[in-house]
Amino acid sequence: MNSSPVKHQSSLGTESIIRLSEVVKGFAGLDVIDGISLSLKRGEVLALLGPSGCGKSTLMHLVAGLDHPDSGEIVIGGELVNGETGRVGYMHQKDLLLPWKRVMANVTIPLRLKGMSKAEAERIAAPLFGPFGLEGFEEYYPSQLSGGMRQRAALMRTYLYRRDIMLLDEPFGALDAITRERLQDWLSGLISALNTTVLMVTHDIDEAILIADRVMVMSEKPSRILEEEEIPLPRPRSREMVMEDDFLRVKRRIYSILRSGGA
Amino acid sequence: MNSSPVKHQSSLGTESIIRLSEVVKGFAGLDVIDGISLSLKRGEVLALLGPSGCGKSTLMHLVAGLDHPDSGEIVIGGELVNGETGRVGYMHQKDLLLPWKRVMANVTIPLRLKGMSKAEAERIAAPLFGPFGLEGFEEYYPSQLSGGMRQRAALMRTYLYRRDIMLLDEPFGALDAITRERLQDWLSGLISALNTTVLMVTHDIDEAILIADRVMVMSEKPSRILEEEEIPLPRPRSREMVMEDDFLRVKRRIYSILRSGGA
Amino acid sequence: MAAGLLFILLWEAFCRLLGLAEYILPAPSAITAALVRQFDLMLPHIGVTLFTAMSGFILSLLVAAFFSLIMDLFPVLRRALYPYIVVSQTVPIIFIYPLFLIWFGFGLTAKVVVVVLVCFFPVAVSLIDGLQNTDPDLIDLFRGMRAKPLQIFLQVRLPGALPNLFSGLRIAATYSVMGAVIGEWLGAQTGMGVYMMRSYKTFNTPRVFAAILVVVIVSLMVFAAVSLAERFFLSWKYANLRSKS
Amino acid sequence: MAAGLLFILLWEAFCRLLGLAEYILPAPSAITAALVRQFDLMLPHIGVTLFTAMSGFILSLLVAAFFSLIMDLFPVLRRALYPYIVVSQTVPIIFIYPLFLIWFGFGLTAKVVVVVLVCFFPVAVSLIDGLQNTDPDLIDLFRGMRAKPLQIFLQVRLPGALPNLFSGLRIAATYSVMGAVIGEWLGAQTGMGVYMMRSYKTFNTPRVFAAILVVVIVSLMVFAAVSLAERFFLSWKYANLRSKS
Amino acid sequence: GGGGESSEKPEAVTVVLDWTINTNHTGLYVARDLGFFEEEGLDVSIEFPPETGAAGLVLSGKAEFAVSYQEEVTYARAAGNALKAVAAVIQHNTSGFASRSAEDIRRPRDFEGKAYGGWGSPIEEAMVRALVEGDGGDFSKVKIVPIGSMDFFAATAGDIDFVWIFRGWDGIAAELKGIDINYIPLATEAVLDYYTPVLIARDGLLQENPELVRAFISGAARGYRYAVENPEEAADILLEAAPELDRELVVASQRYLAGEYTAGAPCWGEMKLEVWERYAEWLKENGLLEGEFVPEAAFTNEFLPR
Ligand SMILES: Nc1ncnc2c1ncn2[C@@H]1O[C@H](COP(=O)(O)OP(=O)(O)OP(=O)(O)O)[C@@H](O)[C@H]1O
Ligand SMILES: Nc1ncnc2c1ncn2[C@@H]1O[C@H](COP(=O)(O)OP(=O)(O)OP(=O)(O)O)[C@@H](O)[C@H]1O
Ligand SMILES: [Mg+2]
Ligand SMILES: [Mg+2]
Repeated sequence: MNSSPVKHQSSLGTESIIRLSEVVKGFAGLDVIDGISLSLKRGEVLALLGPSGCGKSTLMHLVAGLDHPDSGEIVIGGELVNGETGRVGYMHQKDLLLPWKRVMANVTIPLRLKGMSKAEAERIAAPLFGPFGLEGFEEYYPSQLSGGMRQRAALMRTYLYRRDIMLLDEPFGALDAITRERLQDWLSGLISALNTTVLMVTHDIDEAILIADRVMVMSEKPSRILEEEEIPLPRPRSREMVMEDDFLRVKRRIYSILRSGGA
Repeated sequence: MNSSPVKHQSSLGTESIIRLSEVVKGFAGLDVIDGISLSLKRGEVLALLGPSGCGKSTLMHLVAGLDHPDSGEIVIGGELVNGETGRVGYMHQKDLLLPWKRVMANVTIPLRLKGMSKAEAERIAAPLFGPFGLEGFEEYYPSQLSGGMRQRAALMRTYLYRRDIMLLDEPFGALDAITRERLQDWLSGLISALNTTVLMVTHDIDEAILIADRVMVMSEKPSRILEEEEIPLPRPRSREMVMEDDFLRVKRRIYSILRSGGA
Repeated sequence: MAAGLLFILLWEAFCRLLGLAEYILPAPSAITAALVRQFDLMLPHIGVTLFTAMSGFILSLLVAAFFSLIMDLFPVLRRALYPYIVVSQTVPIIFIYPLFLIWFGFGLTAKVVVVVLVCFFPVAVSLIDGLQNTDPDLIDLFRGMRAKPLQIFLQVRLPGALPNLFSGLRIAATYSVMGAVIGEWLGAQTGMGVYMMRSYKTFNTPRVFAAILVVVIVSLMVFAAVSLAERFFLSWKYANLRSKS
Repeated sequence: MAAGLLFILLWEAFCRLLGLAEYILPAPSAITAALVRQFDLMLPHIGVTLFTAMSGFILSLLVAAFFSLIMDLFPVLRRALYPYIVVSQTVPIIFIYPLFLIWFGFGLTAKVVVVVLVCFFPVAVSLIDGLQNTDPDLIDLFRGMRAKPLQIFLQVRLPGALPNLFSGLRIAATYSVMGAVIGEWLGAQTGMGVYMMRSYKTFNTPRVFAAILVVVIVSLMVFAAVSLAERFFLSWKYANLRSKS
Repeated sequence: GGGGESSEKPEAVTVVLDWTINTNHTGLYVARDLGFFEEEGLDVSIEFPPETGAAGLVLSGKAEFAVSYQEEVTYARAAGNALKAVAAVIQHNTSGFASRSAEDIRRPRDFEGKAYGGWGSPIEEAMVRALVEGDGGDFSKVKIVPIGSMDFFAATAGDIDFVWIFRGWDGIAAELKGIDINYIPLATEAVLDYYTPVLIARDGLLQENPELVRAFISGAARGYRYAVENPEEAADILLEAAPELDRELVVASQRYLAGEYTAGAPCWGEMKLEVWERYAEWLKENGLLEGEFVPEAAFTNEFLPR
């Protein structure tokens, strides 16, 4: 839509669509999240980085309303939604496809849950199989797909539930470099075209820099935000940038934050 | 051991320790590997890259002797070993820890299978928990570990079986950037110290370039070797190289090969 | 198949060579002869037994589903009810059957209740185990999409418990016909249990064995039917296996 | 607990208000009285029944293990033997028990055989299902380390099948005591089945029900023992659960 | 008959048997199928008993009548249950101890050193003891082996030497199979000549609806008399109801029982007080009966057709 150097200054809304303040969460005897605040404006993409086990997925769970924070507030679209689900599309870290449903039936679950007829749901989903690289696999069972295809199906299901706000927990983890690249590009395009708000977790720093408007780095648990980095790169961002100076400067900074926080 | 620009010309043995010639493999009605030849010298590290589902794991299986090639020869240490196991340490793509054994019992399985007593096996394994980042978790069950820790345990088990020839199938897949970096460095050190021969699969091009002496890129299935690249970088390779020109040149080349072969 | 044939031949030889009396162990030839001669007479009995067994089997599925469901919904009830379900299997039916007759009368009902009592246990145990094993993350996925508890149950937990359920159903299917026979043996007008009892009490051992043979065959048919249903309902599992081999 | 108490109170009230004959359903008070008075007399019978049940239970585990093992090792045998295992469950024991007496004599053996016949089926079915479910990649891992087939079986497949096996063992435990009672009922010198038979033949219904009560309690104890063993052998599963809650 | 208003709708009556259908029950089937019950204004359905017997069903009112035996009635009354025997189906105890003739058991004393195969009930043991000791033998030399429901033929083919049988059924079956047996009737000891089987009803029914009881017994009596006079036809009626039974056995058994149903009694069904007294006394002596038992209350002849 817009290729000014720093996208969020122009096309992002001004009020925040997701806002967390001082969210705390622990499990029986284990402090996991130790007070995290963040906010996303409409159309913004925020990438979360942090050591394994620091509570990234736990935080996603809280934002999705699947769990109650021990304290703090989670506000989505201006409403306090602590423990309330349904406000976001949430792609879990595992693909969570139902093994007994074929791909078409799996991806249309959110539409069917909204009360749509089977025919209508399939009519809506059918044209998406191409862009998601699943054409021809509509009637396969998940077990007959490769890991990458399963992940794409899970992404498609999330997209069909809510495309305006999406939480993506390591969406491209099991993909090979090329497929990953293709989907990253596709997601970037989608985000700008639809003004989608995205909160994503990733372990891939290049991916974070390529897709996100901002990157937040979490500490070891009990975790806090170590640092927040705006990505000052123009959009659309091409793969070639990965080797450019601006990109590398950001990458080096993030690396050093991560290193400082990791144990 | 040695930091001359191109390590294999100096410290590698001259005869090949692993040699595949025209290996072909298919499954009921599906051609997967369509004639692959390669060879590794003692102490060499070869990284395999390729699209998801192209047959990388299948090839590892064949080299490990877990399956018979339909045709072709697999020679390890001068012996034809088609379908013969036990010549290599093989770390599978999944961690494959036994959920009912504690970490110590899991990693000492290979020693116990060789007939070693429990006490002796544990004596050998104990000092490795530090370097593998598992200290203090000896008596945990796998389900109590995070994904990254499980992967390290699986790597440790492989290492305890055979450290001279190792097949590693995406050994660092589920790790966060920092842990991954740490283990990559550790593996590099190990390889030079022990003159270990490594055949590894990875989706991370940086990782391939940092660790390997050579990179081979496979095509979509039925797969062949698209291209073979020597990595002309001096050792030890530091993390900082990732952003240097020599590194980026290699990376760009590999990307272009991958793109040309992908679909 | 071949093993079965060999077994029958050995049995026949055993009976003939040892000159075993019919009342100890009739030879397969004698059993077959009895079966052929008596088949018309058996037919209505077979029908009644099969009907009883099937009614009981289906009912036991419903009863097991009911118990599993409420035990699954209310963990308090699970701990409270489980012992009673175990108890129901340890009380010898012979002694409580008169109570069934008093409560349910002399008709079919009391026999069906026996079948239910015999069959619902393996079904309930396996269904409860199956429901317990649902991946909590799958439930979270559905909760996140605002699915109602019933939708989660029907679309996630129940389908996920089906493989376990079918293990139980196969055991129950095996028991169902025998359960009906026991019910009939305890007192009935018709059915294979009655037929066997009458043959037994008139010392016609070949007929008893012919009747056992029929019971076995009918049981195997019910078992096969459940296995077929399993293949149908769990086709995704077999699709998976097919692609692996 | 509270439900159980309520149930007993209702039962008592039911018997008193309707003036139900002892013949049909003795009141809990009458049963308790009989139990207290007869307990010394019952004790040796309880011992014998428990011994029979436990011998049969352990044997059935061995028999089930044997069948599961060979059916698992030789897929041909699996297809060939499965029907026979099903058949063994559909033959009414009452009618073939005389054969057992002829083959195994009037001693303990025939009763133990009845227990084995009743118990081995759920164990075998669940063990076979469990062994079938081994992750083939785990087997590959061990093959890659040159493990022998027996090592793979003992270290990978069997431990992996344990959760399933214990499902079956819990069912078998439930059946074991009742199996012993049936065996004794069909003819024995001592045991709770004999005690019941005698009480029943002398029309002492409260004693019969007191005996049933004892059988139920002993069964529950065996069941609890198996559940404890499960917690012990599958401690890794419970460790897992603990860390999740 | 008492309830003979044939214009009214017949009254539904249930009678429960004591065992698998056999020739002890012939009269009931004859009365049902030849319309004797119908003529009495009754619509009788015949049901089969649970393993634990039918007395409970009669007491609970689930059935009006049942086939039982003196022992059961005695115990039921001693335990305070209000039921009565209303007719003896057979006048004498036609059961006894049978052995293969090769065992050469000719008199109760010969039981010494032999193995008895039985249910393992204490009464059974007392009976064997009564016979052996009545004949001057030593009961401690008899081996008692519990064989449960194993039949005479299978049992005596093995280690068992003698078994308790019904003369009119197992005994006849042995004859038909050409197996020579020695048979020692229980009635050898007068005390063991008790009534088996008998028809029973609940005391309450006898008071509330004596007409119905009279009508039922009258129909049954006609049925048994018919069986006495026409054993072959009666056997056919029984076989019609249970074609699975062995025809030869039923016919032969029916011929034998024709002479036993009313043997020596003034009319079918009549019972003597002394038989009830004697047997209860014997049970008490052997410590097999507890509670108060009034023989006069345990049976009645008052509903028998005269
Ligand atoms: N339901 C739960 N009960 C108890 N502990 C939990 C639960 N969920 C998560 N944890 C613990 O909380 C911590 C954070 O887990 P989480 O999955 O959020 O980490 P993560 O940052 O997503 O890690 P990864 O990068 O490996 O996905 C871990 O130590 C984990 O064991
Ligand atoms: N045992 C098998 N039976 C049938 N097909 C198989 C079997 N193993 C692998 N395949 C098929 O062979 C192809 C290659 O699989 P493989 O696992 O080797 O891919 P890969 O390159 O390792 O992919 P990834 O990068 O996702 O790990 C796939 O299409 C897969 O479905
Ligand atoms: Mg996570
Ligand atoms: Mg792979």
